[in-house]
Amino acid sequence: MSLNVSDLSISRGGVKVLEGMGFTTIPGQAVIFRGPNGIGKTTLLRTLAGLQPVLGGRIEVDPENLVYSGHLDGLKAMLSVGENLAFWASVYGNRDITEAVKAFELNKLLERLAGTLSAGQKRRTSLARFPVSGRSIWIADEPTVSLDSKAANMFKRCVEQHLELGGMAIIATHVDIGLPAAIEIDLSLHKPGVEKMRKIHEV
Amino acid sequence: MSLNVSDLSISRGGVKVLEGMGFTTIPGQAVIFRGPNGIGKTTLLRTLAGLQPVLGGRIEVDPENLVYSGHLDGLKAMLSVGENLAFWASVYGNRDITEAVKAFELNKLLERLAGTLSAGQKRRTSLARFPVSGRSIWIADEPTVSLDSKAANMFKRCVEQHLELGGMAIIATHVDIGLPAAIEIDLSLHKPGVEKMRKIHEV
Amino acid sequence: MNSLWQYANPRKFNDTADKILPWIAVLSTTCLFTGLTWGAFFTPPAERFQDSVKIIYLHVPSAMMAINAWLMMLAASLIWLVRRHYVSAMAARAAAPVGIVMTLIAMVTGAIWGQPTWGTWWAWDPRLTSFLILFMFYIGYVALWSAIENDDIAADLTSILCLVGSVFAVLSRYAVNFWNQGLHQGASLSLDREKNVADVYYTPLLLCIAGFALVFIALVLLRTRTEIHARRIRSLQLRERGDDNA
Amino acid sequence: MGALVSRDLKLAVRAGGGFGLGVAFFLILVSMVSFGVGPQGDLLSRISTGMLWVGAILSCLLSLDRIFALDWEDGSLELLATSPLPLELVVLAKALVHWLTTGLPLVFASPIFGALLNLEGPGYIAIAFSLLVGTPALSMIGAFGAALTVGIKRGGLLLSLLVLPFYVPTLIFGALMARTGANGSDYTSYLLLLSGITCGTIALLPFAAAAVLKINLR
Amino acid sequence: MGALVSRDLKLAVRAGGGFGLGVAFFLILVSMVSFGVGPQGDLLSRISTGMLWVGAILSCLLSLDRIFALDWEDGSLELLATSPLPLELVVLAKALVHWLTTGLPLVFASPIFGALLNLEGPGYIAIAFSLLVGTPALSMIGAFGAALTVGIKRGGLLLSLLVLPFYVPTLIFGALMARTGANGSDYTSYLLLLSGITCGTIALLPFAAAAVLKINLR
Ligand code: HEM
Ligand SMILES: Nc1ncnc2c1ncn2[C@@H]1O[C@H](COP(=O)(O)OP(=O)(O)OP(=O)(O)O)[C@@H](O)[C@H]1O
Ligand SMILES: Nc1ncnc2c1ncn2[C@@H]1O[C@H](COP(=O)(O)OP(=O)(O)OP(=O)(O)O)[C@@H](O)[C@H]1O
Ligand SMILES: [Mg+2]
Ligand SMILES: [Mg+2]
Repeated sequence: MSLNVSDLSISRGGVKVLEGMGFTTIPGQAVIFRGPNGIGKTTLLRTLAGLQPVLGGRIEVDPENLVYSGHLDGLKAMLSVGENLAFWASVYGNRDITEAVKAFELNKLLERLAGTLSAGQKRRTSLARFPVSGRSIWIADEPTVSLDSKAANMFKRCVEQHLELGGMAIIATHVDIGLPAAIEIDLSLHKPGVEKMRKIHEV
Repeated sequence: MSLNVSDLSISRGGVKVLEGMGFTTIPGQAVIFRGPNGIGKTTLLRTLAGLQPVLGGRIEVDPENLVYSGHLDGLKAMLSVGENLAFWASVYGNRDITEAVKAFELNKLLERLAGTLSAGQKRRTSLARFPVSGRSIWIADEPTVSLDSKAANMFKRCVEQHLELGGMAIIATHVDIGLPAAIEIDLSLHKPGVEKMRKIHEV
Repeated sequence: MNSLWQYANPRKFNDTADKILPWIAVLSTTCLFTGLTWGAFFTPPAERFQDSVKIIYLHVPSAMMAINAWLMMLAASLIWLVRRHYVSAMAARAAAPVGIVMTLIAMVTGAIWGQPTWGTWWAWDPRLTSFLILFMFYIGYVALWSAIENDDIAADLTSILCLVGSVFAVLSRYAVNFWNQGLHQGASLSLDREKNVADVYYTPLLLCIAGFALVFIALVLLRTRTEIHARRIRSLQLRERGDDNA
Repeated sequence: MGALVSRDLKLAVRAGGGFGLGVAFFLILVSMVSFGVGPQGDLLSRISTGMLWVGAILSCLLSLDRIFALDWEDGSLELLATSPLPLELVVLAKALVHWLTTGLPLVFASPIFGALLNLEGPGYIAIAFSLLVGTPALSMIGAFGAALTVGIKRGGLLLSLLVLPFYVPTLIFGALMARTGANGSDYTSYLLLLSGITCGTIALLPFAAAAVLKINLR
Repeated sequence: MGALVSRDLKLAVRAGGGFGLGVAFFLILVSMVSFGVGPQGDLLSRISTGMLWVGAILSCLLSLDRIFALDWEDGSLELLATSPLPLELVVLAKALVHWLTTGLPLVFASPIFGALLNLEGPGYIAIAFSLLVGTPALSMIGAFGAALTVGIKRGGLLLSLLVLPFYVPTLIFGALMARTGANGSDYTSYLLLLSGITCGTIALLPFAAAAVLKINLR
């Protein structure tokens, strides 16, 4: 069930961007990655999701437990919000989208075509894919971009509830999401060549 | 030189989204629009920039003074950062991009193809178009999305400097940009049908 | 000698290439020079083709090399996909433009030959047609290489393209035979050569073929070496870039 | 996979790129050929089956870049690749939708367009039958090409360039089958060859395409 | 406008979609026609000028969606519309780049492809000349069509459908001019008509296209 990363190094575009990463997540635990622009947050999350090859080290996880969401929304402009969510639900073998709709207060938008939403409304719809997937490890890249404070709070509560039920969340962000119990990992410590001690973040 | 808006109403996708907007900006002044997702910030900024027709009311401004930047970055993936900026400079009749490069610390990225930048690096490049344009009224839609705190600060200082030199800035944002002297306008007050008094924001 | 794979080490490859390139260059020039002069000046004109027969010394070797270059790319692609040796990816990339040039030479000399003999620059003979198709595969391969920024991704994609493409190239050859079985221009010609002129034309032709093969090898070695250097420069630039990511 | 097929069909219909578009393009192409060649009936009749096949290939080509590019641009492809659906099935579903929206309508429309080009009597069934058997291969090969070029912005022309040589065997056997049929001869051998190609591509290319997609997503 | 032209040329070359691609597509198309129609030289020779023109139109079509769609997707078009550059000039620059990368290379390549289709002697100059005069109109009309469909995701097929009818006059006069030339007759009248169309489109369509773009940007 858990995610176990040891001595991971990753590269992007032929350049090593992070090295010596290690951490473990157990059910109920969230991990938050921080670090300046271009440090490698997106690359790391894509690697965890299995989209990119690892350069060195190991990632131990059952890919069946993962669900990933990146910088892009992945919404079909010509489908309604409800249809978008229902599609992802059936891809993940679920039927029910009502909980996700409630968590992100999408009921009023359900019939709207995704192409006619504002930036924040799109983001909300795309985040609703997490609960819809029914998977236990959520990987989210800057989830609260473009969200107003109310919507950011919806996301926070949704994650908290997921953690309570024994889920895990791995989030990269620049702003504060409001999960005080989460492990925060500063990726600047894992920049290749940084001399500072690289303690392995353990839970 | 200034921007004068009175009794403006605008619509998006056939629905009226804001009404009774009015404000004036004079040189050295910034205006910040706030409001929840979907209230109409993007629509308003696009209308000010002349991309959308007004439904009612007036916008008095010389379009020659405006420069607009939206949710999208408008970068060419196959051009380097320097080439991207140089292109926009020559469209706006300028030659010099060194100041903008300095303001957003892009010198190390200058030779990189824009397609190989991280989300925040792209955003920084796209914001550098403001100083490059040499125009006096900057219209920015959620400029600090994906930026780390250091880069957000670069933007803040760049705007401050622009204001000091007699420029104006009109910004829509969900997060705090750090311009205490700016006029903040809460767009929820201008939602059609909201009964509350609609005072005209004056400078 | 340990294993052939040691030459897949870029540095070792470069050293070896540096050593043997001059020899190959000298050898290929000798072969080509002897073969071409012999063929051009010291063979009798054929009864049906007059002097135009001499174009055979360019046409046949380049046609053979055009096909061999693709076969070499196929082998190199397989090696890259299975063993991940960088040199093989670069060699495949290096061979493609040489192959294009060889195909072009074969088609142009063929066209020049065709004008006096068949009375036309081009006919949809199965052999010529399959060469045209080969040419298209080459162009697609090179176009894909040059359209992709990232070297590793480009190497992976083009090697899969080369594999799948080879299957379809063979299929096309087969299909073209069905499509145009009526004309048979090529056959009468080769009969002609084997029956009447084999002895006189054969030795210089062999020399020319050897010369072309050596030129091909030399060019591929040279281009692979250049590619290795270019890659090294690129990776040095990238390493430098590693610091300014912030 | 069913969900993906029905979603993509829905999208194809809503985006105005549904079943009619390929047919309409085909129609216009056929008239272009008449304009270009001139109105001689006998000439048109001799080139009709060939032109119908070339037209089918072109209307396939023009819609190929929709197979993956949209999903790539809006990030859905990344999400699909991390979803429980195997990429091979994704490729198959995409090729199927492409065929349903492009190839299949052509099968039904081809006899009508044959009439525009003075096609001879027995040719009507032969052309429709050859298209029915051959167009699935076109969609499948096209999906492979689209997967190869998915990372390249607006690679439409490059995609056509890559894919067209792959279409040669299908085109040759398809057009031969239709031409033989139009002459009233027996076309079983071509039919067998054509179906062999179609089955082979459907059996093998999804794997190649999925591998290529994975590489492109890196 | 110069900056835009040079930027777009640079992009066309870097994206691997430079000058050669259209020509290569043209080449493949010509061979496709032969594969479809069969290898009979006399037949091919009779349809050669027409097919060359149809091929030119198709390789234009396949690259049309690059004219505005990329700039639309990444937001540059919005930024260009709010910039000091008038949209009419933007349209002109885009059409010019399209012609330089697609139409002009075809002019030079057409005689070679004529040889593949057994074109007759005097036809070589006539086909190249007719393409030189006619292709600018194709690019300009195409830019207008691209502006019309810019808001539609992957509207490639719809775009072709919209644009093809507009191409008919150019195609008819162009192909007539080339065919007359290949027969060794005098084609001045067709030349005049063709240049009339080209001049007219260049003079008027930029305004229409700019208006359409403004509407689409709303
Ligand atoms: C543009 C056109 C032509 C192309 C693409 C072409 C291509 C080829 C190819 C692929 C081969 C086979 C090489 C090999 O595997 O050994 C070949 C061989 C040959 N070609 Fe051509 N050819 C063309 C025109 C001609 C013409 C016009 C003639 C003479 C009239 C000609 C005479 C020959 C001869 C004599 C051989 C060697 C025969 C043999 O090894 O069986 N070719 N050509
Ligand atoms: N497609 C690409 N090709 C080559 N290099 C890339 C590519 N994408 C990103 N990079 C580089 O890799 C490094 C890591 O990028 P990444 O996107 O992971 O950063 P990030 O931490 O997510 O930044 P941000 O906070 O700006 O999103 C950066 O230096 C970036 O410039
Ligand atoms: N293309 C469109 N067609 C129709 N309606 C739209 C379109 N884009 C946005 N809308 C609707 O218009 C309203 C205003 O949208 P707008 O994008 O201006 O909001 P916003 O304040 O910028 O929101 P955000 O903070 O999420 O970016 C919203 O209700 C939105 O759903
Ligand atoms: Mg990122
Ligand atoms: Mg907005």
